[in-house]
Amino acid sequence: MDFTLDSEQTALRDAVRGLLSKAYDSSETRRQVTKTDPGWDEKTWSRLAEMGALGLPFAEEDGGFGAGPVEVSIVAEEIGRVIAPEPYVEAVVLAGGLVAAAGTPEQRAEIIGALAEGSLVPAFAHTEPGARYSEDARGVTATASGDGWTLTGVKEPVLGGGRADLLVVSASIDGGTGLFLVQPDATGLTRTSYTTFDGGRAAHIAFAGTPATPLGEAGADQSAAITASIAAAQIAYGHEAIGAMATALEETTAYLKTRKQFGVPLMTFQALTFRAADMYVSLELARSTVTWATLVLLDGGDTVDALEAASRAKLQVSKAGRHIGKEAIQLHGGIGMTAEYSVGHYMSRLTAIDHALGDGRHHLAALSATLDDHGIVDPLP
Amino acid sequence: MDFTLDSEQTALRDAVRGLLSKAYDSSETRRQVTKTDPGWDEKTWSRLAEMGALGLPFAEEDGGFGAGPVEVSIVAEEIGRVIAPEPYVEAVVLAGGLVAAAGTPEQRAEIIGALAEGSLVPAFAHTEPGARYSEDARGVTATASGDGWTLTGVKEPVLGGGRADLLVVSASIDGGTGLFLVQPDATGLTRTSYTTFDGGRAAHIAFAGTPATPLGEAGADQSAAITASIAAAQIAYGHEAIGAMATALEETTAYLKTRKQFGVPLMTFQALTFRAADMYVSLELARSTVTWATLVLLDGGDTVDALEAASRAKLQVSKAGRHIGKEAIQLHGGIGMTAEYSVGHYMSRLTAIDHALGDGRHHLAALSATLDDHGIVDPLP
Amino acid sequence: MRLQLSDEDVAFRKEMREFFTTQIPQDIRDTVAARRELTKDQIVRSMQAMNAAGIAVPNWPVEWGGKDWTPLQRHIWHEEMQLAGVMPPLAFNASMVGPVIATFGSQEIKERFLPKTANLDIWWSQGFSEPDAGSDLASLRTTAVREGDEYVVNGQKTWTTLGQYGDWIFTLVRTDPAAKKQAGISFLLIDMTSPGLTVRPIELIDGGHEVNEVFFDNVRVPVSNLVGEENKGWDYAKFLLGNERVGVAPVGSTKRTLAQAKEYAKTAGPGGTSLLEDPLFAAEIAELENDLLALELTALRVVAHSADGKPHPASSVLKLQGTVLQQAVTELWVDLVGPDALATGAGEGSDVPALARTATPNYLNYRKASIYGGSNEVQRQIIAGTILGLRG
Amino acid sequence: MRLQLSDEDVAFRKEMREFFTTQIPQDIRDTVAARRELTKDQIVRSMQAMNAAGIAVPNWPVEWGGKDWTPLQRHIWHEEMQLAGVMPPLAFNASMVGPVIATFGSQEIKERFLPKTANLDIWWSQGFSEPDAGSDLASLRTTAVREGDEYVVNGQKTWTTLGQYGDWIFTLVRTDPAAKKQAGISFLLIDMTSPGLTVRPIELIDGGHEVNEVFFDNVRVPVSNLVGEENKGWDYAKFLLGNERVGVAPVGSTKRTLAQAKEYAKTAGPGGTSLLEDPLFAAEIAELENDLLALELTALRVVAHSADGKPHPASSVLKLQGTVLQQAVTELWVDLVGPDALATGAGEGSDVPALARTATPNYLNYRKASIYGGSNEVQRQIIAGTILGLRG
Repeated sequence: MDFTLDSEQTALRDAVRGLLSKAYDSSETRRQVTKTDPGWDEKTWSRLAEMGALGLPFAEEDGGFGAGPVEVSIVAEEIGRVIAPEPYVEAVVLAGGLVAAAGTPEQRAEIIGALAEGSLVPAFAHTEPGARYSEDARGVTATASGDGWTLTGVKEPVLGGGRADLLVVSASIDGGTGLFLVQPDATGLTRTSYTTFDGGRAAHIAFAGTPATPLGEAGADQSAAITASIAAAQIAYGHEAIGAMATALEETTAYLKTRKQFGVPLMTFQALTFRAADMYVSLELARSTVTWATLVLLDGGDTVDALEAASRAKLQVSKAGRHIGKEAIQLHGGIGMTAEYSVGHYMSRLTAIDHALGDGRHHLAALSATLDDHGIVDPLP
Repeated sequence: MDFTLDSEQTALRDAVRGLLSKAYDSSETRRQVTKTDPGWDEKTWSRLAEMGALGLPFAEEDGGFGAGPVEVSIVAEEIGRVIAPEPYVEAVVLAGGLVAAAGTPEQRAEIIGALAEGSLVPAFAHTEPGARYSEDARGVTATASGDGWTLTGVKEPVLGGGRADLLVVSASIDGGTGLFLVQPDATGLTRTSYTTFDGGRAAHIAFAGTPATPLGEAGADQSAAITASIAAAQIAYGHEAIGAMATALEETTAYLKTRKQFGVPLMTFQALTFRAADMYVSLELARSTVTWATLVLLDGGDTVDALEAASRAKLQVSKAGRHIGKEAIQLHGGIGMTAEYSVGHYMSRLTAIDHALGDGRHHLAALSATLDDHGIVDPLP
Repeated sequence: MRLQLSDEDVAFRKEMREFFTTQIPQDIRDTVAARRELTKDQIVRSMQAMNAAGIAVPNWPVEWGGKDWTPLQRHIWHEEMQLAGVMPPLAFNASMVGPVIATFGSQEIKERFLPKTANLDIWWSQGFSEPDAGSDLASLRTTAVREGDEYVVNGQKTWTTLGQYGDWIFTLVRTDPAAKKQAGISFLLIDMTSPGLTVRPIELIDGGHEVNEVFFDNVRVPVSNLVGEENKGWDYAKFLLGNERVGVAPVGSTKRTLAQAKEYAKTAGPGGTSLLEDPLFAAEIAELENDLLALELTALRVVAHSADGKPHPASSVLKLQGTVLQQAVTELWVDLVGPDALATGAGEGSDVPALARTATPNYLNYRKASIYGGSNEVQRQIIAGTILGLRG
Repeated sequence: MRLQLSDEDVAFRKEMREFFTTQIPQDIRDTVAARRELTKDQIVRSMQAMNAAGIAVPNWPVEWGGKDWTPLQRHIWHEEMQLAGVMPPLAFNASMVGPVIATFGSQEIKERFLPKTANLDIWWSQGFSEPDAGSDLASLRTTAVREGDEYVVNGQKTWTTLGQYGDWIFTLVRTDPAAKKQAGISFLLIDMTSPGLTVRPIELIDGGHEVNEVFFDNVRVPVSNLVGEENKGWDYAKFLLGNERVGVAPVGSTKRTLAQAKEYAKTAGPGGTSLLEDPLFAAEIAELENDLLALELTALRVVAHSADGKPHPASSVLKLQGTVLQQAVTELWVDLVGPDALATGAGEGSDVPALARTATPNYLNYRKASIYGGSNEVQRQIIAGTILGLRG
């Protein structure tokens, strides 16, 4: 039972923090980056690649760096601290994680090496209109045709789908859900990218008999890989949110200390400082759960444990993110509403994370359904 | 649309307030009364009868005073203001209301006259062990035997059941739920009275072939009368709770004004005064809903409206009562925990009201089930 | 005590409902129903339709276009408007500067401004808030120095809502720098085309342009544009802010938005199933409906008691709880649309419903509701201090 | 970073679990499981069983019976005890006066008191709080005036928990009336059988007798009962209160109570159906479980970081959130038992389950949790001031 970073991990954190705090030194810098497509900075992405951050979770034989969920969590949290718009969780943890979990050795070598180098940015096309947070794929159908496969249907919103160099697509196959690799310029594929409220990008992607390559064994049900990768991404999102919440709280306390009203600093008003204290409580409780969930991943227990841990983390993050995001704006007053100031963007990003891969309510329902499986919740294996 | 009392109603309120504030001039007086059986003061009950308060909701031809739900609400609210332990809602609104709704003219004349005079205190024996808030009766069975009826089964907890001069008992009959009048000294009836946490009394009442007289037509299903009387009692309880919450808030604000800590009055601490403000918000919102529910009763619309209004009132009162009760104690600090001081008793009484005839969660579930029956909620007929 | 409306009020309600659901151009009500921003033109056409019917400024003196309505009728007018998806008459004109001019202005200034104000021929902006002032309005620093028949105005206002459309701006300016805080402030009307006046947009977190900064650099304003007496502006502002709080709970629009959410929920589950079958959603909606009912009834109680013109002490409850519920319903919308909430920028060809795309911008935008127009902290202060007598 | 306990800690946990589930008399654990108050005798037997095993006062110096455990082991000891339904060693002895005597007392006073304190041969009461002081502990007014070899003590203490069982009471008394607030206070041990000392029960709102007032009327106390130096008592009190906050989150007992509630729920629906099938109950329980997990993990983080003896700044989170959840679970119990909650006084022959009868008294009683031992307002003050640096 140990929640502390070792010296290598601390060095990683410091390096990533150094890089990102330079890249996003102000709210204005981030706004400039998010205003133009693809909504993030290719140079920053390259620097993250140079630092090794993009290959962390992958095996060395696949072209990764053989680190694990803790190292991923460190990067994600630093991404969150400056709400860097680079698609770390989406491209590395989720799309990359699927390739690592389901791909053939050749696919892994080809894709993960390029991803780790920063030269290939994949996206996972999974969410379907009207499907909410379903983990299967019903809106896109895969058909074997000759010695290949084709896809037909629609995915939307696909985070980062407009810029992606390669799409990992879930599709319904006989006996379950398959995964496919699709080139963005493939026949019969149309994609339309648009902005999301947090400064990101998402796309509507339509497949009409679009040629696709099975990821891993052709015709195999990849539901388990999808579920596991989504769980890892949910937990990584949790760390991104922790970083964002920590900054939102720091900015709020700094504001309460410096901003004067009625001739005195705002921190003179106890009703405000007590609310900042409650924000701290929410943050620390969420931090504990999310860190624990990462340790469950690290521990490599069975998938059931990881899924439950991911749901627990996401639920706690949803509650804390809403609480802290709203209060950060309210305690700032009007200035918190403006796009020039930062806290509003933190709330936006927290809201986006909340609704990606299942919000708090969704995960609470999942936990409610398994209530009877245990007497007490014991965090230790 | 008018929420104000007319002059007669104001006079009634002042008279009841005068009587009750004299009878319960301190927390200690109330404690003395609740310590000895039956847990309330027979003299105060007689005075309420003399004032006409016990006969208010009943028709003049039955021996009542022909007033209505508004007058009942006025008395209930004054009861709540001093948390008088007299069983006004239980004996008058609930048990008396059932007799008025279901009784034959002879039964009405006999019972209601005596109730209004204060010489007969009835109780409604309805709640059954393990049945939660069910409105039917499965734990007590009525059997026709010869020209009479007998009851067998158990009712518990029966509020005021130990002191009652007459029991109105719900029992399962062919085709529904019947109502019966039972003498407390009837053959085969055992009753054991005990204290409730709010200073009241409840009883375990067992029937073993106990002779009983049908209330109203023999063998008739009285479910509608039961439901309607319970709704009226739920609303009256709402008013009792409003009175209790108003006093709890008054005591809390008075305490914040006078009590000094760290050399200054507690009201210097904004975090505390803002919480008192939130208590006021809860109180006024609940007051609006409960008053409206009484007007729905007064308006005499169909039963569906009255039941829904009662659920709406009870839900709002449940939320407000928990909020105000807890905060009243917390803002008092340690002294709020003591039986010598009053706010704790207010919280106890609010908790008892919450869990009598359905708590907030129960009524929220009822309202959730009918969500699709309307587009918007319109308070006006 | 009585539940029903009087026959007269029932008839009045019917009349209002008919007017708002038939006489306001459909495109305007459609835009509101789509939870999108109205254009300037739509806002103007909407208010002018009301003014043509004589019901744009019922709270003004009858001689200037007002109506001798009871407070309950004003409430019904306001509710029916919101239920029909009609934007209330521009508050800066109808509730703010209009009543101030009508109450404190000279006959000349009334004639110059009131008819055009009622008809939205002049679009008024509000110039009260300043940077670094926040809820402490009286600490304002914009100055107006008298030179002959003119004031020379210098300083900056902020949070000027829809100031980009403004023709004129009513301002609080400091005319006596020696006087203490609340004294020495005047209420001055300024033509926004005056040289030296510039408007700079402030982008909000939902990406919208709704508020502005207004800069005054030696702006020359005729003394005849002063409302009432010099250095009495704080009194007029207090009068105005008092008006602002009456009927401030947005009950009708929140009810409409909640009903719309419920309708949306019926097919928003996976595969078009109903989310009303999801017990947590159902309970949340049922609780919101109940809370809204409580708020509406409280508003009716306040209305009934404000016949003498003084605001009911509980009116702070309306603003506070009104924004709490308004915000809760915008949050419900985001939860209902789920992952579609991300698709805010989607356009033609998107499979995400239009109402899903506006959910999050509305949610983010409405965080303002508990800040502007007297923050919820100010409302709590008022309740604690004025109603409960708790004075720190 | 690592999830698992070390092999050593796993073994330690097993040992503790076995001890608490087999070596503490069953009647004691049954009483806790029934959510009823323990008798004095049960509390004494429980602590003596622990002391016999050498684990009653692990936080003391080893020479006085302490254990050289890691903070994590102390945490495991505490958790396993609570999970097993065992009351922790009497806090007044084990966590309060014991450590103060061991740290600041003379050798003579240590020998006189520590062994009997560890074995609960002396039952200590706490004499800190006074009427009119509340959270402002330093404003105390009980005086101790030196006369030769004795102090003469006059004044009143209150909120003395279980003072009715007390043999001795440790007090803060004012020995220098001229010194300002925190100075001039001494830490004095007083035999509760001394003439002039009286204990008066305070009834609480759940009807229980748990706290007391203690009056001192010219009580003569030997100077040898002074701990440490005269007028340094405030330092010792701060030390004591610091100890009190460590490991203060009642996680284990709340987890046990919640698990018990879940079990109860399985047959608590109408006709013996399961209330876990009620989606609102299920969601509430699932959320409480998740919140408790977050709290437990936070406690583990704090434990891991307090190896140097200084409390982790987040320890205030534990007290604050710990009581929030403790109270939430007592409220859940009342909701689960429904109308049976009224039957608090039911005895033999009642058809209401025993656990239903104790639900509301526990709910009411635990309102104290957010008040005593540093109210939640004090905890927020500490978080805002000490952790966030927000100083009014």
